[in-house]
Amino acid sequence: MGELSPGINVLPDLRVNIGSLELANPVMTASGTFGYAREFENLMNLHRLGAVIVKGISLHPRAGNPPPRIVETACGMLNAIGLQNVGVDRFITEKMPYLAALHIPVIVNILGDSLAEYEEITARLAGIAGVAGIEVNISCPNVKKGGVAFGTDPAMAAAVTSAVKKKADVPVMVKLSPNVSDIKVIARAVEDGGADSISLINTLIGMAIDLKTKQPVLANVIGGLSGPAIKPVALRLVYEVAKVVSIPVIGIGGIESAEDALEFMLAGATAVQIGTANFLNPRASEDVVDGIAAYAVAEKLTSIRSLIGGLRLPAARPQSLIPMKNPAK
Amino acid sequence: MGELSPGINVLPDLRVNIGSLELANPVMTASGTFGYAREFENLMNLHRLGAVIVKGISLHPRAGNPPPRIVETACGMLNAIGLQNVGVDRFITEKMPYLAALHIPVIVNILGDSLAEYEEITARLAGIAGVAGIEVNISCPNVKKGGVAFGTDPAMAAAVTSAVKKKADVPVMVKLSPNVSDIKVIARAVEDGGADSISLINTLIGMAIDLKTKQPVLANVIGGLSGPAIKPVALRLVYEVAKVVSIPVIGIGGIESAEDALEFMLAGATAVQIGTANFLNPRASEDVVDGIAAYAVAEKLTSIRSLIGGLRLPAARPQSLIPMKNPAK
Amino acid sequence: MSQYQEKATVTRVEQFSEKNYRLTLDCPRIAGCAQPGQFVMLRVGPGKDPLLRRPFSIHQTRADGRLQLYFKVVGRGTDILAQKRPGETLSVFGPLGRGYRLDATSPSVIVGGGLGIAPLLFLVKENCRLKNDCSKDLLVLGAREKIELEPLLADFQAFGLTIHTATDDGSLGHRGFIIELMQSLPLPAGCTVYCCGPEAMMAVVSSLCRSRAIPCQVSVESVMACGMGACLGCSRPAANGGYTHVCLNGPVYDAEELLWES
Amino acid sequence: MSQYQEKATVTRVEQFSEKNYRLTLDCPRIAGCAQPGQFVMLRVGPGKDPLLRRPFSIHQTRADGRLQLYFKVVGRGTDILAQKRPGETLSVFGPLGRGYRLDATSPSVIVGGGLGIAPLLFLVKENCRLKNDCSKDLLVLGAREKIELEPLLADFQAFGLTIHTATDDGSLGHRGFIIELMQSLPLPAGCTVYCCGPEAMMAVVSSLCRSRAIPCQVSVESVMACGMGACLGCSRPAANGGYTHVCLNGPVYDAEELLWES
Ligand SMILES: Cc1cc2nc3c(=O)[nH]c(=O)nc-3n(C[C@H](O)[C@H](O)[C@H](O)COP(=O)(O)OP(=O)(O)OC[C@H]3O[C@@H](n4cnc5c(N)ncnc54)[C@H](O)[C@@H]3O)c2cc1C
Ligand SMILES: Cc1cc2nc3c(=O)[nH]c(=O)nc-3n(C[C@H](O)[C@H](O)[C@H](O)COP(=O)(O)OP(=O)(O)OC[C@H]3O[C@@H](n4cnc5c(N)ncnc54)[C@H](O)[C@@H]3O)c2cc1C
Ligand SMILES: Cc1cc2nc3c(=O)[nH]c(=O)nc-3n(C[C@H](O)[C@H](O)[C@H](O)COP(=O)(O)O)c2cc1C
Ligand SMILES: Cc1cc2nc3c(=O)[nH]c(=O)nc-3n(C[C@H](O)[C@H](O)[C@H](O)COP(=O)(O)O)c2cc1C
Ligand code: FES
Ligand code: FES
Repeated sequence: MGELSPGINVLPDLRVNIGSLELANPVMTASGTFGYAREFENLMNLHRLGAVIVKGISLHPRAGNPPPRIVETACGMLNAIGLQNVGVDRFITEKMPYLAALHIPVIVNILGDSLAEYEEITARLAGIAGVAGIEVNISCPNVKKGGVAFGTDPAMAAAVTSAVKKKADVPVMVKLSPNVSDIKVIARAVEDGGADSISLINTLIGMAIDLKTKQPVLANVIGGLSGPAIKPVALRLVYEVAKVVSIPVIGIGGIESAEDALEFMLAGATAVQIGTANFLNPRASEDVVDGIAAYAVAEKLTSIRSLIGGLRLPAARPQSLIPMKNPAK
Repeated sequence: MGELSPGINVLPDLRVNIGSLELANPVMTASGTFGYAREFENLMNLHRLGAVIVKGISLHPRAGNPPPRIVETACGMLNAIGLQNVGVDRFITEKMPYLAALHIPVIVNILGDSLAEYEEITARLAGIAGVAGIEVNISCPNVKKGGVAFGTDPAMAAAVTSAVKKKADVPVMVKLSPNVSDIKVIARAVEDGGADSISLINTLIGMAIDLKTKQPVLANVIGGLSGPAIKPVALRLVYEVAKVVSIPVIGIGGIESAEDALEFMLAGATAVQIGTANFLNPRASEDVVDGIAAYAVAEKLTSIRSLIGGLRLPAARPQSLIPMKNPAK
Repeated sequence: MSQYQEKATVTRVEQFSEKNYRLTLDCPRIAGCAQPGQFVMLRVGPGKDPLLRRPFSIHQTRADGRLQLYFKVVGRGTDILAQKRPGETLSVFGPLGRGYRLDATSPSVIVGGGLGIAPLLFLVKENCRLKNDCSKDLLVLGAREKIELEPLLADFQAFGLTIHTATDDGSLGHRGFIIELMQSLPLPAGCTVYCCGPEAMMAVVSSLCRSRAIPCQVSVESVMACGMGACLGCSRPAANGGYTHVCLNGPVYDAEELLWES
Repeated sequence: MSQYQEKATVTRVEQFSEKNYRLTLDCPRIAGCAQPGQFVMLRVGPGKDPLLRRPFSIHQTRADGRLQLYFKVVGRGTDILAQKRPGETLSVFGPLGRGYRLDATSPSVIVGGGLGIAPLLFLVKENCRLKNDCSKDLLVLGAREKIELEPLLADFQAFGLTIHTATDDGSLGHRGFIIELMQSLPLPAGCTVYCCGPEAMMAVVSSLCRSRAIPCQVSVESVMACGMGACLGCSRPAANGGYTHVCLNGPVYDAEELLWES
């Protein structure tokens, strides 16, 4: 706040661009972990966020799964919320007015059981004031295709992307599932399908069992694993995807601190999303913004953009250079 | 030790069968986490183990990766040992005599860069005293097929399995990678390929970055994630695989305690392997055996086998039964 | 509705029985605005394991900014909590949820079983503050054995309401279940029941109240990740369909709002 | 070769400077068979985070079963360790690795920099026990500032060898690097150098020794998961090719066994 000398502003430039969308800083809140933002209004300054991504919205309201829906695991948690949400129409009338008045970019996470549903939700969101982007959750099962998730088949992933893209009047971010053999193939498919950016990762599929009852802990049997436990997997997938696509990549998975966020940026992420950490510290996303700003100041970065993809690989030292005359074991 | 009444032995029956191989109890040590067993001889009673699985053996000795090879993550660790090993010939001459003298089943974990290598290693192990089984690590890249891991392609996974099976004179266990879209397809392929049992999971692929140096922490850039962090994923995959194959399934991933092991058995595992936990507590595998025995006594199980696949699913309560007159949000 | 994340200092740890503890925290901002029946979410340690905050009812607050919890060691989180020493700090988040709605014009029957006693001290205090005279109000407390009730009795006795106790083993008061005791007591006409205890107990208490047309408020539990409406994890089937979220719409409900296993 | 997993009780925690601590443990089985230069692996807490044990050199052992560690707070594990209080317990695994090979017939030059001082107290003690007279032996200690050396000096002085010190800021002894001090000293003829300190320091010390044909043993570090040869994680390039494993073949090596960055 103020100037060191004419033209040198000490406020670090934290802006990043997700396609045509400029964010004040690279920190967003991950879908399903930040409600519809209002829940956090007394706990942090919502205006500090790069963007808010709201709970996944479907065409019709969904009641969600019976309890228990969550269970803690080692450095993580499983959830099977069952995509409980108010449906796109009530979202628009009940939730969007508050969100629009925040004057920060609001990205609407959407999900469907068929291409037609994805299209229809997008169409209804078109023209709604305050909607700055759409994030497409493609981890949902395609009911028409025997329940295979849209996100595990490249052709289906591309098809959802272009279906949404056709109806959308805002940038489209496609959110990838980590539960695939080769995420690069899916990433390229959604890029070809017209995605403006890619976010990853959604949760890993996991399970917990209660030995006492001999039952799965979750009523839904399986659930999505999130939190610090999955960060190494997320970092690797972001790194892989950022190398093969030319659209911006948004990193998600176990981010709790500015250090975590900056590691994702080094791996190639243009921005990040904070998920489970919001539950542990409702101020987590604002704390990450503060931490990134402090880092930028300390490192005298003219723009935080200079960090994106800045990972330095170790000098190649092929195994063959280390002759194995006397292996230690 | 002793009898309650004639014919009722109070020592619980912990025996399980992996195909034709009978184990005294369901606890094995996971490859790469227990050296060649001798390292543990002063720290625990090796004779208590159901089986020992040794560090992965290749046709030729491998020096492994440059350091750093390991890094701690949240409730887990990444390793990129680089499959350092003495090679099959030195394994047979230097390591097997000690292992054979233990008189517990020794399962040799093998790996190769081509079908021919897998075949050749198996052929060299045939007839070697003390080798009770072969575990095939199919997470390795197939150099002939552009480096795609054998374990991610069903046809390749089946081909490795039958190649090994053709040369093996002991039961063959195939170890699956979790880094796939649909593990059931791979599991069925290796079953069709003739596998006598399936073990899973190998490590999840992950990465760690050092913000200070802006470099990957591991010299190899990526590594395998193991430990408690991955247990929910492992449990889910074991559950999925056990439902679709009829050969025994061996559970691996984040097992630290008897409770963990028993959960895997409920999910469908006939036996388990202890990996990273050996590093935290060199007696971990014996402690798990003790804990399972104590559980069997407390629960008055006539045989631990009665637990396998004993997971009870919650009574189906379809979402539609909960009408959504007044959704909470 | 104010909520705070406060770095609270442990000022006292009392062990009442093998597993039951009372923790006193210096936590002025949360203590200053809490209502009976509300809860806090505690981060038991600095690490990532255990990861999630743990929910605890507010046992008592004091004007000097002290906040008390009464808890039982059931797992890793509560085990760590029991080992805290004065001077250590904890992150406390609250006050959370909807507490008891006290009706100052109706005699109160306050019923607690086991750890369900936790929020009732705060409730009794507020109840007696609201009314000129709480001598018609009843407090019915149950537990497995004497040791679980006795250490707290003096605190409750200070307020002058009539106290009845039941223990499973008869070591204190009525021998048997709290519901039997309730059935045997003449409940004051026009009373309201405020209840907290094990699920099964609350089910029978609410059924008793329904049959006698007595308004009944219960405080229920659920697994929770966030405690403030963000995760939708704490769902519980609602009487009129769909789910209600315990952290926002509860933990205190009119018994009629909930579905009870019959 | 005996190794134990011992539940050790903390008996004393000494803070020497902002980040440097000495921890005394009651750990009789490990203390009873440890050699200078060996290390232990500590589990700093009961949870799964931090997951891995942390390696620490054995600073000193006593006949009464006490074992001391001298450590610096650099991260989460050491931070937790610094907060231990007498009476708390820790799982200790050891003794591990190959320690110093003391040559009783050759004058010793014992060189420690920074935290590298940790194993040297034990080494000095054993050195003086083996020899009738250690007055010809030298101890050369370096650190950034006085505060890092001074608290330990008295312990070292008890053994009667000649002590030289260097600090980066000149607040104690020679101002500058330890290697300058070593170069300026007349090293006793036929001596053996025993060294522990930062990697860069050990590289120059071993290069000095090589140039003067002095046998030199160094204690090196590596990340470790198991500490006992099971994970192959602690690899370090060996002079004659391939890798050596610090937990088994080290942490003390003849400097010539290792590859040094030139
Ligand atoms: C709104 C609310 C208010 C609460 N108030 C109190 C209170 O005032 N005092 C108090 O002692 N507890 C209270 N609880 C329960 C308390 O939150 C749990 O006991 C605690 O989270 C357990 O943490 P843990 O890490 O020790 O157990 P975990 O390690 O998480 O679980 C260990 C074992 O305990 C079981 N368990 C988990 N929760 C409970 C539970 N509630 N009761 C019994 N077993 C459980 C688990 O299924 C598991 O088997 C409250 C819960 C809620 C939702
Ligand atoms: C054989 C051996 C003996 C050792 N003896 C001692 C000893 O006597 N006293 C002592 O204080 N330390 C000693 N160390 C180092 C000690 O093990 C580490 O400092 C400790 O494991 C760090 O744990 P942490 O959880 O605090 O740090 P972490 O949270 O694991 O790491 C925090 C930060 O510190 C860095 N770091 C990790 N290890 C070191 C290190 N060795 N030095 C500097 N920075 C590091 C990490 O890269 C990271 O940036 C020894 C190491 C080995 C291998
Ligand atoms: C309780 C919960 C609910 C979630 N709901 C959604 C959702 O509706 N749509 C979606 O795309 N992702 C959802 N996610 C996934 C998160 O947005 C995020 O991708 C994931 O949790 C990994 O990030 P984290 O480790 O930071 O939590 C949910 C996650 C949690 C924990
Ligand atoms: C240091 C290390 C080395 C390993 N080496 C091998 C190996 O050589 N072959 C193999 O099939 N699996 C190897 N694994 C994988 C383990 O056998 C096991 O599948 C994995 O660690 C998951 O189990 P855990 O969570 O119990 O460790 C290795 C794991 C670790 C941690
Ligand atoms: S605990 Fe998260 S919504 Fe209730
Ligand atoms: S630390 Fe595991 S082999 Fe050395």
